[in-house]
Parts: sequence; C-alpha cells; structure tokens
Amino acid sequence: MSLTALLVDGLTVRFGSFRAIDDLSLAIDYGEVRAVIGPNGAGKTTLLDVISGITRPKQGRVLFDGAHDITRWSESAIARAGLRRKFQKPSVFEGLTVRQHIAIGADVGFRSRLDAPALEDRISEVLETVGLTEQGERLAGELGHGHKQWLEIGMVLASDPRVLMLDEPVAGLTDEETERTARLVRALVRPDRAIVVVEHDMDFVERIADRVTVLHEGRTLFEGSMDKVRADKAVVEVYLGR
Amino acid sequence: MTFRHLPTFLAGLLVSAVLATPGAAAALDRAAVVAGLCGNAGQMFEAAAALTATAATGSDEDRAWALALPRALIEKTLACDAAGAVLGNGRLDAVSRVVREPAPDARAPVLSLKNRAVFEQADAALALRSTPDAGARAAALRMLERRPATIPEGLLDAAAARESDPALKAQIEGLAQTAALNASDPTARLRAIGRIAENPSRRALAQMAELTRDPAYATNADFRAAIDAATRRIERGIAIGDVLAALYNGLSFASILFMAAIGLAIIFGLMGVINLAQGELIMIGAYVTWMVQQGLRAVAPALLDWYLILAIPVAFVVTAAIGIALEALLLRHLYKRPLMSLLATWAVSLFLVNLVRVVFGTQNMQFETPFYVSGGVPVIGDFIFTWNRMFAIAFAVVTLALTWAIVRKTPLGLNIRAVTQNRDMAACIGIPTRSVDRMAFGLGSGLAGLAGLALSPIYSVNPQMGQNFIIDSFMVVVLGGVGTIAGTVVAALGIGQINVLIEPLWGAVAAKVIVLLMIIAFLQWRPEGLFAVKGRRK
Amino acid sequence: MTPITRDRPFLLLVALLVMLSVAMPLLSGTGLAPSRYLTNAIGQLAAFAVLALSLDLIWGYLGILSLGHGLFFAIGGYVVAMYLLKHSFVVTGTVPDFLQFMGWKEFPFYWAGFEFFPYAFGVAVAVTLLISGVFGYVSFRSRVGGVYFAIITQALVYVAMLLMFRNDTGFGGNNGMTGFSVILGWPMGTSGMITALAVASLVTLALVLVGCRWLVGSRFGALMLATRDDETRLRTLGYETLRLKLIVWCLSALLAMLAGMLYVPQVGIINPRVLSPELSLEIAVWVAIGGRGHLVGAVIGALLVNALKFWLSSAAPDVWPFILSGLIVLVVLVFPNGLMDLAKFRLARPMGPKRMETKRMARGIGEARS
Amino acid sequence: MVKFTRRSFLQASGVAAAGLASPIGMPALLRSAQAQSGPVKLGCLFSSSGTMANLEGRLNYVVKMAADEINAKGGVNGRTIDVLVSDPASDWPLYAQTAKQMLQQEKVSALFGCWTSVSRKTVLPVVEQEKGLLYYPLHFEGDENSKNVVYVNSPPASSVLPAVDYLMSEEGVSAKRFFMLGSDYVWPRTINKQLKGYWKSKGIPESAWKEEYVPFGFSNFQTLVNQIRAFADQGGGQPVVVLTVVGNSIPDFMREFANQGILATDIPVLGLDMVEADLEGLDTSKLVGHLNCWAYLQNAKGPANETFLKNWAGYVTAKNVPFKGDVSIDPMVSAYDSVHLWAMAAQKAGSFEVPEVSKAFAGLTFDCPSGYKIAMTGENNYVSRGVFIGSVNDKQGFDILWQSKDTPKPVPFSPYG
Repeated sequence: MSLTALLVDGLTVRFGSFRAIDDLSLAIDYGEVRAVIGPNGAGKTTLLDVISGITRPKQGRVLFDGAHDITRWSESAIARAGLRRKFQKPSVFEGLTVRQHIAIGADVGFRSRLDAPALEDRISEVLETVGLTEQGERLAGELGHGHKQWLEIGMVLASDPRVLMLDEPVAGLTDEETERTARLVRALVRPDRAIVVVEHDMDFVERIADRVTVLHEGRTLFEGSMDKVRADKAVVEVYLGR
Repeated sequence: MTFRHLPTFLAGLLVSAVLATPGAAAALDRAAVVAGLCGNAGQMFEAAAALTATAATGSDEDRAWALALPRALIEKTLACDAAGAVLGNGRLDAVSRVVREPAPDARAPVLSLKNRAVFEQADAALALRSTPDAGARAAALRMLERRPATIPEGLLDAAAARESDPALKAQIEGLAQTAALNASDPTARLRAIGRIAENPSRRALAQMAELTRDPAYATNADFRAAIDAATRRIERGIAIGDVLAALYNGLSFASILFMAAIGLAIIFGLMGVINLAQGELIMIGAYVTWMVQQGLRAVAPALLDWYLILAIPVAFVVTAAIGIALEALLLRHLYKRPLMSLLATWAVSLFLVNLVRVVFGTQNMQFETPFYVSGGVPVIGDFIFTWNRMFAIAFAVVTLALTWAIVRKTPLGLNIRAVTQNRDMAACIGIPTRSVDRMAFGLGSGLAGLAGLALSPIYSVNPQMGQNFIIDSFMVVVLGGVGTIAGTVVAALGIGQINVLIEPLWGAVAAKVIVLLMIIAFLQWRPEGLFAVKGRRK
Repeated sequence: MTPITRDRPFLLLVALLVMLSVAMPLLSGTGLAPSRYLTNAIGQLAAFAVLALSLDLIWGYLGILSLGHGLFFAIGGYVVAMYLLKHSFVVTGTVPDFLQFMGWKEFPFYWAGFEFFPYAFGVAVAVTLLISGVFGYVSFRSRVGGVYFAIITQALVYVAMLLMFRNDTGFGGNNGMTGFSVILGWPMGTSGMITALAVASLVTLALVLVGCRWLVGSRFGALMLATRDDETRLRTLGYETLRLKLIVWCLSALLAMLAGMLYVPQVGIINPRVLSPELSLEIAVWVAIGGRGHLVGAVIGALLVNALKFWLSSAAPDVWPFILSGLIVLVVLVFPNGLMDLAKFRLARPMGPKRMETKRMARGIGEARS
Repeated sequence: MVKFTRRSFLQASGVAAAGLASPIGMPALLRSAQAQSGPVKLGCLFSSSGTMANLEGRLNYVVKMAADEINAKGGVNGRTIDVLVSDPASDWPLYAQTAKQMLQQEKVSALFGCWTSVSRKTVLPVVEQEKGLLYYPLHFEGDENSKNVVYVNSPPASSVLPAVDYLMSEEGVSAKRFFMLGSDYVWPRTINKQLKGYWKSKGIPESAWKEEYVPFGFSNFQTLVNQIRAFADQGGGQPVVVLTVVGNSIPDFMREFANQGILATDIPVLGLDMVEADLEGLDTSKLVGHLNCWAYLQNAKGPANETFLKNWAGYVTAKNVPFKGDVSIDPMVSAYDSVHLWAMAAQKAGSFEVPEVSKAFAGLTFDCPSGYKIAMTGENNYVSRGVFIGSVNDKQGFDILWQSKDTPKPVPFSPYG
C-alpha cells in the first residue's frame, strides 16, 4: 500500500472553451482529511467528478493507491475499487427505505453476497454510526434534509471505502447538525482511508481538515493548514478581493 | 410532356383540312362547323381541325367568329339544341350571333380526352391570331409550345407578322423555328435543332434520339454535328436540372420540416416538454387560415386572393392563445414530470383532432389557390420551380428570421435564452420563469399555427393532418440538438435533402425508413444532437 | 415494498384471475357460461394486461418510458401469425392471401420451419432479444434516457411500421395476416378454443403478475427503483446500471412479445397497425391511468381502458376519444398515481405499515428527474 | 357523427361511471336480449374517425336513409329495421372486433361495411365463422367469393378493364405507356397485377409500364410527379397514369400534378378510387379531363338518380348530417343498393336467417340510381352493374365521358392474374 491514496497529475477539463480545471496536480494521503475549498467555479466539484469517473478529463490522469490509473475507468469500477462519493445535492433513492440504502451501499451486486444476518449487522452498525437507527424503515423521500445528508454518507460508508469524497456535506444544515457532521467525519478517519471534503463553511473545514487545498480558476492557489490558508494574501484576495 | 401519338395523326388531318379549303379566300362553312361541334366525337374532332385551319389560313372575319367556339366547348358553355347551338352566357346563337334562348333540352357536349387536346390547340391557335389582349396571346403561345409538332404550317408566321408586341413576336418566331424541325429546308432544321437545345428536357432528348435515325444523320455531316452538339447540350441541361430539382425538392421538404419543428424546438429546449399536440396546433393553424378565407369571402371578396397573407397574424394569435391556455391549465402542473406531460399533450392532441372533426367534419377543407401559390415556371431540364413550394420556402425563411430576431433581439428572447440555459440561475436573478415559460409556449404554438398556414397550399387540410408531422418534427428537434435554432435549421436541411436524394433510388418509404434509422443511429452515438451546449453532466 | 403476503390488492387480483381461469372451463357448456364474445374479450383483455405489465416494469420501476413497446408486441404477434398461417397451410392447404396478390408461388425462404410451434416460439424469443438487446445496449451505453429514449423508441416503432406496410417484405404488408384456421392441430373459432385461449391468457397473466411481483420485491427490484430514482448515484456505488437496465428492458420486451402471442390468435388478425406509434402511446396511457409503478394498477388500467374502448366504440363511438383524453388529463392532474390513488383509501388505510407507501404514492415521486 | 349534445354526454359519463365501478362485469351489459319481434337489426362497419372517416363516414347515413325509406313503406316481413352504427376508427383489427360484437352480441341480420380491402379481409373470417352476411359496397380487386359476403360493387374485370380499354382505344387517347402509382396494399397490388397480365395478353412489352407504391396516407408527391414526367418524356407513345392511391393521397397527388403544370391532355390520370369527395378541397380547373371509373357517377341520368339525390339532400338537411348534401359518390349508392337488395331478399325469403336470405338472391333486380337495373344471378354473390367513365370538370365533379350499354356480367376471378 502506498502512502498516497490519490495522485492527480496535470489534469485539464474543458467545457467548450471554458477550462474548468487547468493543469491541476495534487496528492492526497491515506489517513488524512483533505478539504478542497475555493470560490464558485473554481473546479472543486469537477475535480470530484473526474475522480469518480463522471467527467472525462482532456488531459492528465488520476492515480489511485499509487498504482491504478483510474482516469478512464467507469464510475462503477472506480466505486468498486473503493472510491466512494457523496454528492453535493443529497442523492438518495426516494422510493427505498433507509435500510435498503445501506444494504445497497454495503454490498455491490444484483444478488447480495453477504448472508442475511451479516448484512443486517452491517446495516445496523452503519445506521448507528450516522445516527439513523430510528429511521431504518422510513422511506428516504420522507427524510429531512439533514437526515438525507447522513443517509447518503452512511450509504457510501457502508462499503468501507478507501477514499471517501464528501461534496458539501453540511450545506443547508443547522449549526447543531453541522457540529454532528463534523464529529462524524472525524470519527471516520482511519489510517488506510483518505477523506476529501469539498466545503464552503470555513469553520467546519477548520474543525475537520488536516490539510486544505484552495482551488481558483481550475488551479491550485494554495495548499496547507487552515491557519496558513487564512493568512495567505492571495486566498484572501480571491475570496474577498472582488 | 408529350402527346406523342397526336402529331402525325393530327398533321395528316390538318393537311387535308388545309387542302380542302385552298387559299385564304374560301369562306368557312359556319353552320357545318357548329353542327360538328354538337356532333359525335369524330365530328367534333373534324370541327376542331377546321377551326385550327381557320386560325392559320382563314379570313379575319372567320377567325373573329371562330374565336369564342373552342373555349365555349372547353368550358362547357356551348348549349347544343335542335336549332344549332347557343354560346355562353351572352345567349348568342353560335352561327348567326343573334341573341336567342337555348331550347330547354339543350345539352353541353363533353369533350373526350382526345378532343380536349385538339380543342385546346384550336383555342390557342385562334387566340394567338385574334385576341386583342397580349397576355392572352402569350398564354395561347405557351399552350401551342406544348405540342410544337401539331402547329399548322403558316400559323406562326402569320401571327408573327401581325404581332405588335415585340417580345411576344420574338417568342413566336422562336417557336416557329422550333416547329420547323421536320421542315424540308435543311437550314431551318439546323436552326430548329439549335432552338430545341436551348430548352433542354428529356422530351428534347427523345426528339434528338429520334433524329439520329433520320437519313440525314448518316449522310449530312453538318446535321450530324448539330444533333450531337444539341444532344450534349441537352444532356448537360438535364443534369443541371436534375441537380437543381433535387436541391429544390430537398429545400422545400426541409422548409416544411423546419416550419413544423421550430415551435417544438423552442418549447422542448426551454421546458423539456414534448408537446405531442404540436401537430394539432399546425392543423388548427390551417383551419384558422381557412376561416380567414371564408371571412374574406363574405366580407371583402376583393381581398380574397391575399387571404394567405392576411391570415398570418390571425393564425399566429389563435394558436398562440391555445398554447398559452394549454400551458396555464395543464402543463404548468407537470414541469417536474416530463413524461407525464408527454401523455397529457397526447390527450390534448386526441381531443383537438376529435373536436375539429365534430365541428368541421372530416372532409378536406377547400382552399382558394391564389396566383402566387399556383403553377410553376419550368427552369431547365425537368426542373420546375413551383410557387406553392416557393411560398413554403419563403415562409420558412421569414419565420426563421423572425424567430431569430425574437430570440436574439427582444427582452423575451433574452429571458427565454436565460431560462433555457439555466432555469434556477435565471429565477435567482429575478426572471419570472413561469411567465417566460408561458410566453415561450405561446410563441412555439403560434409558430405551429404559421406552419399550418404555410402548409395549406401543399397538403390536404383535415383533422388528421397534424399527425403526419409529429415524428418527423421530433426527429428534427432531437437531431438538431435541444434549444438551438441553428441546429433545427441544419437538421431540417439535412433530413430534407437526404430524403429527397434517396427517394428516387428506393422509393419514398425506404427513404423515410433509412433516414429515420440514420437519425436513431446518430443519436446513439451523439445523444445530445448536432449542436448541443456541453456542460457538467450529472 | 410491502411483503407479498400483506399486499392485498395483489393477492385479490391473483385470486380473481385464478378463479376466472378455473371457472370458465368448468362452466363452459352450462347456461352460466359467459358468451363467446365475452370470453374472447376477457382473453384479449388479459393479453393487454400482460402488455401493460411489461411496460410498467420498465417505466414504473425503472423510470424508462418506451413509446415503442408495440414493436415487441408485434414481433410476438407476427411470429404467432406466421405459425398459424403456415400450420393452417400444412393442415388444410389454405394459401395465404398475400402470397396470392403478390403473385408469389411459395412462401419466402424465411418462413421455413414456422409450422413447428417450438421453432416459431424460439424465433420470437431470439428476434425480440436481438432487437431489444442491441437497441437497449447502444441506448443505455450512450446514456440515452428520459424523453429522448421515449422519442427514439417511438421513431423505432414507426420505422418498423413503415417497413411492415411494404408488401415486398413478405409479411403481408398493410393487410397483415388473417384467416387462421388451425392452432396446434385444433380448429380455431370453436367455443372450446375461444375458452382455451382466454384461459391460457388469464393463466399467463397470473403467472406474469406473480413473477413480476417477486422480481420487484427482491433486492434486484430495490436496485431497479434505485436506478429510477438516481442512476448516477447507484452507478457511483459500484453498480453496473447498464447491465441492470438491459436485463429489465429485455425481460420487458419478452413479456410484450408474449402478450402479442396471446393476442393475435384471439383477435384473428395482425397487421402493421399494431406498430403505429398511437398504440404504443396507448399502452403508456393504460399504465398511467391504472397507476404507474404499481403492478396491480397497470393491470387494472389496461383492463379498464380496453373494456371501455370495446364497449364505447360501438355504444357511443363519437364520445370515446373525448372520454379517453378526459381520463388522461384527469389522471395526470388529479391522480398522479392513477386509479391506485383512489384505491388507497379503501384498501390501504386499515393497514399500519401500508401508510408509508401510501404517502409515497401520494406525492407522485419516481418520475425520472433528469 | 351525432351532435355532441348534453344528453349524449350525460349518457357517456354515466357509461364511464358504470365502467369505472365494475370493469370486469361491465361487458355483461353488452349482452342485450335478442328480440324475436320488434325491429330487426342491421349493423354498419364504417369509420367515423381516422383516415377513412371522410369517405366511410357518409355511408353510415346512407344506410340509415335507406332503412328509413324501407321502414316508411312498412318495413320487411312486417318488422321495421333498426340500424346500429359503430366506429372502427379506421383501425383494421377493430373492424373484426366490431363485427364480432355486432354478430355475436347484437345478432344483427346483416352487416354493411368496409371500404378498404384490408378491412374486408379482416372482417371476412369473422363473418364466415359467425355465419353472418356482409354487404360490401366498394369496387375491389376481386379474386374472392365468400358465400357470407355480397359483393355489391364491381370486380376489376367489369370496371377497371373497360376504363383501361377506353384509354387505349383510338376514341380515348391511344394510351401506350402506363405509370401505375398505388398505395401499398392488396387492392392496388392486385389491380396492377391484373392490368399487367392484361397488357401482356395484348402483347404490350414490359418496358411500357412502371409500378410505384407509396405508404398509406403518403402526401409528398413532388418527387414522384417528377418521375412521372421523366417517364412520359422518354417517348414511345401516349403515357397515362393509373392511379390507385387511396384516401387523402388522392387530392395531394392531384394537387402536385397540376402544380407541376401537367394537363390531362398531356398525361391523363385514371384515378380508380377517385370520387367527388376527393376533389372537395381542390381547384379542379387545372385538373379538368382526368378520369375515373365507377358503377355510378353523380351526373348519371335518370329518374332514379334524381330521386336519390333529392332524398339525400333532404336527409342531410333534416338529420343534420355532417357531410355535403350535394355530393353523392358511388359507394354511397352501392350502400344504398345494398340495403334494398337485402330487404328484397329477406322479403322474398320471408325470413331473416342468413341461409334463407342467401337462397333468395337469385333473380333479384333493383333500379339503381345509376340508371341501370342491377341484378344478382345466384351463381355467385356478385351484383352486375353498369360502368361509367367520368371526366373531372371544373365544378369538382365528374362529367360522364362514356358509359356501358348494359350491365356486364361480373367476373369474380380475373383471368389475368
């Protein structure tokens, strides 16, 4: 196992003439929580899209676990390799119950390979982690916004991912819920897991992130701890300057 | 176009007729001619021959007398009775030209097809010589041009000598030269060959092919060279004509597709709503056009010819209003459920078809054909520039220009574009997306109404007519790429042209099948169509 | 998903179908037997219900609306018609009309072997799988979905109609095929055969219903719903949704084909009209009216609309289109889940666990949102 | 089409409500008691919606009108006639379905119906199975003789061939070359097959004809008219177009034909299915001279036609019929004849049972509005009628160009196929 979970190398993504990501390189290590921040249009979500296989880059590559070039893999292959992502807009299956979500997340395949008790155990365990034990039999469509966010985290968590990508996990949450989410994220840290968080809430980022990457116009503007980010002139310029 | 069996037949008869009335002096036996007109088919035929001969060689008085007769027969205004015949509405005796009433049992003779041809000929020959109206003489000349080989000798020369209009005179002389193809004078023949080659057509080619069997072709080098040159020239002309015809047919089909699709493209692009009632809005546009026509007929008959133009605002406003009502009552509730809106609009289409059926009946509506959408001009080879198609093309071009102007230059257009690109963002900056939807739906529906108007001179107008367009127009919209006018234009042109190119090879059905399969295959490869805005995809 | 044992509408419907298919042969010959017309109508309705189920499977549970399901229905219908004609020809020597007016002396080569039912059935399955498989694969691979998929399938069925209208394709052209006299060695048109065909249709419907219920209640069914609700999400959880969609699509096509095979011997004719885009749209209307995403709803929708149509096209021919369009608008605006919205008050309220499903239906979720 | 009255709407909604309440039990309502006394039922199978509606729709009313005439004279065998109208919606399987319903449920004594051969072929097995009787009022391709169908109109040998003969004759236009353009289905295909056989038997080479088919409802004839012009300009004798397209393709074709400047004297069109109704939406001044051929034309002379036209115009006004009272086409007259022929047979048989009625066919004659005395021989179920060749006039009608001396004996099976 390499230390670097994800290596993004010279990545360029274009939409028409617009460069969403422009020759971007960065490395994310196992065991860390990396926050990716930046103003709107900086390329944060597009970066996650490339990593999870939704968008194909024009140039560059993404290496997983130091060895696998996943740039051209399909979304599902990437997911099966252990890279899971929570979307910016809570994406849950409105017609399924909470437990069904976790079951789908825990074990990939049209037929479950886990035996029933093992699966039930795993579901209960995950539900406990994300605090949705009470809601197990409810339909996802009926959940509140915060619960949907946690359900989606639970769903991507259920498979024990090596790389966990969280796109704005606290957008639209109350302070209390944000606090709870922050604790949840920190609790998910493991030495063999990398966590990438895209977020606008600076306080939240400060609470969870080991390191912060600031993107601007598709490039890395700055990389370092949150303190340093706050002190950096260029970053302040980008966020407040205009 | 030919009427090939007639020339020899008729020519022989004419010769005998001319021989029977030697010189211009011999007076026409008027009573016998009128009797012939009221006789059996054979007698009618001979009477027509006599009339044609009179046109060529008769006296001025006879010609003036004869002028009205063939037309009366063609128009069935000649009433035959025991005492002879009475002409038309003037109640003039056909022979004496004294006013008299026809007998109660008078009958109007019906022309057989064969006789219709010779009477058309006689009418044209007489009109060319004797009508004071230059326009009518020109029309007569065009009729004679259809069958140059049957023109009696001397007619054209005599007509040319008397012709006062210089342009018409030149045309008559030109035709005279053409008609001299089988003359004895070799220079006249060569000139005729040259003349024929000036108007290339398949018929001309067949004439040339026939001449290669002429003894002169083998013996006379000049003759042979003239024929070969003419053949080459005609073949080139035909080739050009075929290309032009294919382009024109393709363009006209494309303009129809475009008209049918543009409204749909706006609606689909903006709201993602598939409006299956679009074809019915086209149909209603055509019915509105019909009602405008009927209104004009009752109120202002003088303007009747211009109903197609006057109906433009009416058709647009009525269908736009229907569209707006549809949006407000039904589709407004369905924007989150595009597939349901598809079913809902299908229900609307079912309703509209049957409503129109109950109100107007199922028969084809009757439209006047104003001069600007009737007939056509032969251009080169077999290419005929037909005015109703030209009307559709011109209409499509104007619609395109107006649509483009609305979308690009007006505040509504700006809003439409904004909402098409990003609904949420547009709503955020204060664009009233709901009312933009409604206006755009009205615009799209109004354009469908205009399509109905433009199609009414081309297709039968009945409650079913809209259903012919729906799949084709969808294909145009998806192929073009959602929400782009340019895409719609290019897709319509492409589909129209390819269709027209395949059609002569494998037939109309195969053309349609192949084109549709091509589109389906293309969309599998590029689901977003020809012109699509790329963006981050979810 | 409610467990099967507590899904009362489903159990009621299956029980009704079983009862009908037992009662009809038992009663035949007695005074209580339904008339030939009614028996035949029941059989046809059952075939339509199978067709509706096939569409509900992919539209209601997978969110993919096909406006071209008539194509698969027609494959089944045409193949069974070919079997019937060839079989009748072998048994009675009747030469089909279209051979006569095309001036053909013998059957085209691809008619060989169609007198054997197993072969014909195999051909139907193979052709259906080939067409649905290839079309589904390329469409789903290019991620064609939603409204686009609907339009493209509509164009596809339209193309098929244009092709089949051509007489030189050797399938009877506009006339299609008719004049079937023998089926599996038995004469057609007898009361016994009418009952037998109707019962066969009812039994098939019951089996298909149970099979579909089992499928949608399984983990696979949950994955179908997940695909419908958010395909990208499911894909980024590691699932090959392409394969899943393809499997359901082909299965649905096979069911539609089966419906066609049941329908044609009962109606006695097949022609390209079954390929008209209107028919395929109507299938969607049955499902929408009955209740999309609900198997019982689809069956009831098909039965109701077609029974009304059978009846009104002779009783009140002029008002039928108005009633149909009114029904559609009503369903679309007022009952987003079709008649199941009506049924929930009576059938679902007393049962506790049903409540959640009811709520889900009431909000009309599940429409493809992309 | 009945007027959409409040009452019929209420009826319909009641019907819908009943249907909603008991979807399964509903068809039982269809089972109406069959009356042994009271009116005798006749059924119509003509579409009042869909592509055939404009043509077929009016036949419903003609059948009703004929029934009214018979009822006014006291009915048949002491019973009045009740005409049931349905709407198969131009949808072929629905014809079979409706026929089944009429025969099995309503127990109609005879059916009057179908325009296209497709619909007849669809209904045929039903009528044979149920041992019913179908009166078919259209001229058609022949090659069929079911004892359960009365073929009221002419097969090709006694209608199309005389017209083609006329075109080929010196008196006609001495036609030498033939462009056959048809809708792609059984009637045009069979007619053209028989025509080709006929021409072959006359020694006309195959190069003298060309055959093209378009789908039902086809309307874009631009390219085909170009092809016809090219065919004509190849030389080799007078060309004619034998047109067997049907429905709305007819006016669409004629419009394009005239628009490209072709006159009847250049290339005449023999429109075998062309009737007055097809010209309704057209400016016929440029179409004058084109031909059709039927067993009846509106301009037919004689008192029978005058009465018929007057009655029809009166009926249209009185019953608010949504068709023109001043247009009368052959199939209308044939449908009218059908009802009278059936009533005469039933009267003669003294029964409404199909076998009895069929036995009474031999020797029936009727004074058809066409002016001919049409007759049935009992040899087959065909009716011998006169032949007219019509020529389009500028008033959207047809002038009679030629008509047969008497009624040629119908030949069901063409010798030229």
